[in-house]
Amino acid sequence: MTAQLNAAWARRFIDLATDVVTTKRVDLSELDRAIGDGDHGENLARGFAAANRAVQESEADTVGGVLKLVATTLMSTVGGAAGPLYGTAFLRAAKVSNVEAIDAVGVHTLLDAALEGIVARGKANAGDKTMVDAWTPAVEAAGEASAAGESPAATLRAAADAAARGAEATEPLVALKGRASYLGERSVGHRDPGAESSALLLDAAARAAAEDSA
Amino acid sequence: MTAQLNAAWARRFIDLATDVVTTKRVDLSELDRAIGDGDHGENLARGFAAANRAVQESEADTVGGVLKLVATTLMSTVGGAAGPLYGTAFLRAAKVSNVEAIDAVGVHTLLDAALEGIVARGKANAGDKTMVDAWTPAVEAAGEASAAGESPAATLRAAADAAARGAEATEPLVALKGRASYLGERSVGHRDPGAESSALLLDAAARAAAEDSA
Amino acid sequence: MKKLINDPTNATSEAVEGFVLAHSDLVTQLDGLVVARAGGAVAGKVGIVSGGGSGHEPLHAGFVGVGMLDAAVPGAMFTSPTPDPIVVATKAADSGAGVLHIVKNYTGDVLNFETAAELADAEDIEVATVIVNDDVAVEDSLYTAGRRGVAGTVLVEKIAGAAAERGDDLAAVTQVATDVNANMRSMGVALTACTVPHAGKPSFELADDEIEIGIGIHGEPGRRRVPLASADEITDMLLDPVVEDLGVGEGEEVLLLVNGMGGTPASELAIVYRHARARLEARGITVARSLVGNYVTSLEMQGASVTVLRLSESMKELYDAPVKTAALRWGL
Amino acid sequence: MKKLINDPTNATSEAVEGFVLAHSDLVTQLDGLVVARAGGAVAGKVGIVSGGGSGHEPLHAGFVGVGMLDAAVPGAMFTSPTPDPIVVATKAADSGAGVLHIVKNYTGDVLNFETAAELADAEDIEVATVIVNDDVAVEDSLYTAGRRGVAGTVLVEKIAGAAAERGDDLAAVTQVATDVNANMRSMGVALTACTVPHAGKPSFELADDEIEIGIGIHGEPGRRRVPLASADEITDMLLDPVVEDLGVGEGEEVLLLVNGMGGTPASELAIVYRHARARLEARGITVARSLVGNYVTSLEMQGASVTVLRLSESMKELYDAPVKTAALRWGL
Ligand SMILES: Nc1ncnc2c1ncn2[C@@H]1O[C@H](COP(=O)(O)OP(=O)(O)O)[C@@H](O)[C@H]1O
Ligand SMILES: Nc1ncnc2c1ncn2[C@@H]1O[C@H](COP(=O)(O)OP(=O)(O)O)[C@@H](O)[C@H]1O
Ligand SMILES: [Mg+2]
Ligand SMILES: [Mg+2]
Ligand SMILES: [Mg+2]
Ligand SMILES: [Mg+2]
Repeated sequence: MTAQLNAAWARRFIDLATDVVTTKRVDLSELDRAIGDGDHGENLARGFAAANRAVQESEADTVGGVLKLVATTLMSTVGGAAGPLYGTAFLRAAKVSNVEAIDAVGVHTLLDAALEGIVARGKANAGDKTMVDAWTPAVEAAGEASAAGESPAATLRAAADAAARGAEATEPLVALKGRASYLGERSVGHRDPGAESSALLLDAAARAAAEDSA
Repeated sequence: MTAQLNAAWARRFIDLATDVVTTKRVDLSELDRAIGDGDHGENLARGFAAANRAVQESEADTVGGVLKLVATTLMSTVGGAAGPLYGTAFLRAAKVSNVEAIDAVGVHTLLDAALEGIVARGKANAGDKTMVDAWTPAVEAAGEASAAGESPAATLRAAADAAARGAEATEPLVALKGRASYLGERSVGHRDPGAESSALLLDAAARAAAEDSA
Repeated sequence: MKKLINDPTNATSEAVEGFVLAHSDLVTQLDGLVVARAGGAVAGKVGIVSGGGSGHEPLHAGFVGVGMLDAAVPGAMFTSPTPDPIVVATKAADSGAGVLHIVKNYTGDVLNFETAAELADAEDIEVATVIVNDDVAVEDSLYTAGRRGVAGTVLVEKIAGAAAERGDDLAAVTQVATDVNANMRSMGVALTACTVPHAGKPSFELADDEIEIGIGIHGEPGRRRVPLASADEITDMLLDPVVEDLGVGEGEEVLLLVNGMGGTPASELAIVYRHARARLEARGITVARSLVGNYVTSLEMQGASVTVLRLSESMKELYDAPVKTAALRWGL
Repeated sequence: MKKLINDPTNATSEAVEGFVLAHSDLVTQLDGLVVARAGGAVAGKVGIVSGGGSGHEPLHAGFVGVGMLDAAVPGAMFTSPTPDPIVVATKAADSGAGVLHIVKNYTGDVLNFETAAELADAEDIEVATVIVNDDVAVEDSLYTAGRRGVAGTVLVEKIAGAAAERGDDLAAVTQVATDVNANMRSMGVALTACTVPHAGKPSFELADDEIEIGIGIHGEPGRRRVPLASADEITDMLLDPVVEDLGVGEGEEVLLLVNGMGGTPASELAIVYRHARARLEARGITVARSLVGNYVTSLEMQGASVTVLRLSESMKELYDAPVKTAALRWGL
């Protein structure tokens, strides 16, 4: 079943994710500088470098096993708001994917669990101008794609594209949660850094899946 | 004896001196900024404003009486290096001019006493790049002019012009005294602020004398 | 960017190391950059732990010692620490009487301390938490992240620390900290931005004739940008909302804290203090205690904040109690 | 120029007023901005007076109190005070046992204190003077104004202050101050210039990648301009000439003072301290006492200085003695 996603996919996902947050480190921090404290790229680059190292050194052989390692490493290296939020997202995702391979429905379940984790910790609603605004449409798109019988790779692609649109759509919003909320109206016109990084991470997941099925 | 200088001259001198240090406040501080701490103009403007007020409020009717008041006021309002140095200069000048009027020889005696006061307090030698480098040629020129039978006004004019040349001649020197000495070789190429202000003060004295005899 | 640092990556760890070496009579360094009171937890005493992003020195490590914190957890520059070192600090502070976490109200700090508290609980350490949110520059509502914790944090740490030192139990110490937080408000101004080492450029741009009112302590922009004004005018812009929000008035006693943001000369803080005090007194408010200096900073930012704490007799007593830390010391 | 001031003309007087109000338990204000120890001269104790241009806060007013100065004389910004207030301070400090003037070696300070000492003598107050000249950045010779007095001044004030407090007579206190001065050297660096309020622009220009080694504390340029370097490299540039000039070596005990110029974050001072300490220890020198913070500043200048004081047993004892001032406090 080459179409299913396994631990190798998860490893490749984290590898690509590490690449992208490292490459986009300055851009992400620049977004955060505008409406936050300018460290989001730095935080994620530090965290994913550590997570990737941990994954490479481990023998985890389930999707959930890899993601759990990522979760605990992010939790203990990122700090700030993004650390616990992404940490919890990966932890919840790991819980529902502790199997050797997942199909398209499994992808949706995984993303849904991640979003639930973020909301459980951060208490943000959709429209509050946070990473939730990338994850919400992503989960929705993944639900539709998997229900329509798309492959796991196509399901992730749909989720990633929806997340990118969701990140862009944070620009006109007034922030109500996180550091950007202190700016009130002045947060309008800037993209939320966490929504942007979420879109980048989901894109990495989709690219890893596409390679896998190629 | 209209050619002699009296208390009215001394009052006019201080009035013009106050004018010039006020007008040149920024320029003098700018010179001091280059090789010192940038406060020379500020210090003198504060001090002479107070001295002029004191003179105007007093009934001093001898040259020395006016100059002594200036001395004590400068001493207690200028601070820094220039305060005690100018204070002592005026004090010594006052001591040798406690008469109703002074002639050209008296002008030389007065300037010589002022210079001796500066050297007694500051221990600088000619060539150390201090106000001494304005006063030394000034006293010399006054000596020559008075010996040649010039008027007090002409004697002061000769002194003022020599002081101006002396101030200019401090530019190529390496400072050995005062704050500029900390710069060593880096003080070269800058005019000493105290030498410059000394030239301005002597010019004010000469102008006051010229008006007097006009 | 001009800084006395080596590699930006090591700036925080080298600074903590230097701090601990310079104050080895007061503190010791544990895993994860945790700075703990020398000699370890005090038997029977409630432990007090605080922490948060670095760059606010002397907060928090400068307040570790007798009568104040048992341990401080410095995160990366302006970034909340992760749960692990918070757990290390919590264990170090616990002598069985429980530990109070003093947490500034930022999403990151709240979430990481929350996780740490859960982990500590799993190891049977009783943890209580007080969230400090004294910054009136930020609107407080159910639907937002709420007010930030800023300079007043030092007052919560001092007064709760004294309660713990005198032997109050965890519930009582928590109550004291809650009371202090409820009775104080702060507001700050930035004249210049600051530069986080790894960012390499200022956290926001400010024109030569502009100041940022309602600035946070992380180089995040403030409530509004206004033209540069006189110290007295700026002080009014800070103090008036503080007094109004706190609702303090005639006949009451307060502590007035004028806190420097790091790059402001002491003389300017004294000028702000002078006017703030006069303005409080003009309203019939007595300034019974004063603190003026750099306590909760934002690296080299130029600016200041004004904090007013409504004092009760018992708070005054606790504030006056001996303290022996690197940055606050009296009576010992 | 961005400053928390009102009219530049009143900046110093308002700052002193604010300072005295904030520390009314410790100090009181006399004529001419003189800040004197609350309660007046202590019977039988030698009085200690220091002063100089303002802009170096907490020097000197921040060190008035038990165990240190009896009175401080703030001049205009970066300008030595005139003799009159020095006389006021001297009278306030005198209880009949004489007064020590601690004077930083600047022509202006030296001359004005000299005049004040003469005036005090005329009123039968015995005055001794110690000129502080710890700055190795400046060549010392018979033919120049000699070395400047910089951050080490705080150590002379602390240690001589303790000697006076313990009851030493004027000759003995003067000897202690002379010993401290003879056994210490300092050197500073500026990363940025500072701006004197009435001048309105920086005291010198420094490119974005340049630093000024051997900076003075009055915004006067330093010994040489070099490219920006790492904290460790800069620390070496400061420490090595200090150690060499002092001739301190293996087996000796020193006090290491890392002083901030006003605008440098505490974390950066800790980084400098860390390396300076390691480098001293590598030479077999023991850092027995440490002081890290803003003690002798240049307004908002960014930079630091390193001071090394060779310690004797008696100096250590005096340094450790209780002190209760706004900026230095322990044991009380
Ligand atoms: N309550 C929240 N719920 C969901 N996401 C949040 C919340 N608070 C902050 N975030 C996200 O975290 C991002 C900021 O992360 P980061 O800069 O790493 O942390 P910090 O704000 O502590 O510096 C924001 O852009 C936002 O997407
Ligand atoms: N020892 C000295 N002898 C003579 N003149 C001196 C001496 N030291 C300084 N000066 C003069 O004082 C001037 C500086 O005065 P000012 O700036 O008012 O004082 P400060 O140096 O204390 O800031 C110098 O330019 C120099 O001419
Ligand atoms: Mg951030
Ligand atoms: Mg000067
Ligand atoms: Mg952050
Ligand atoms: Mg000066």
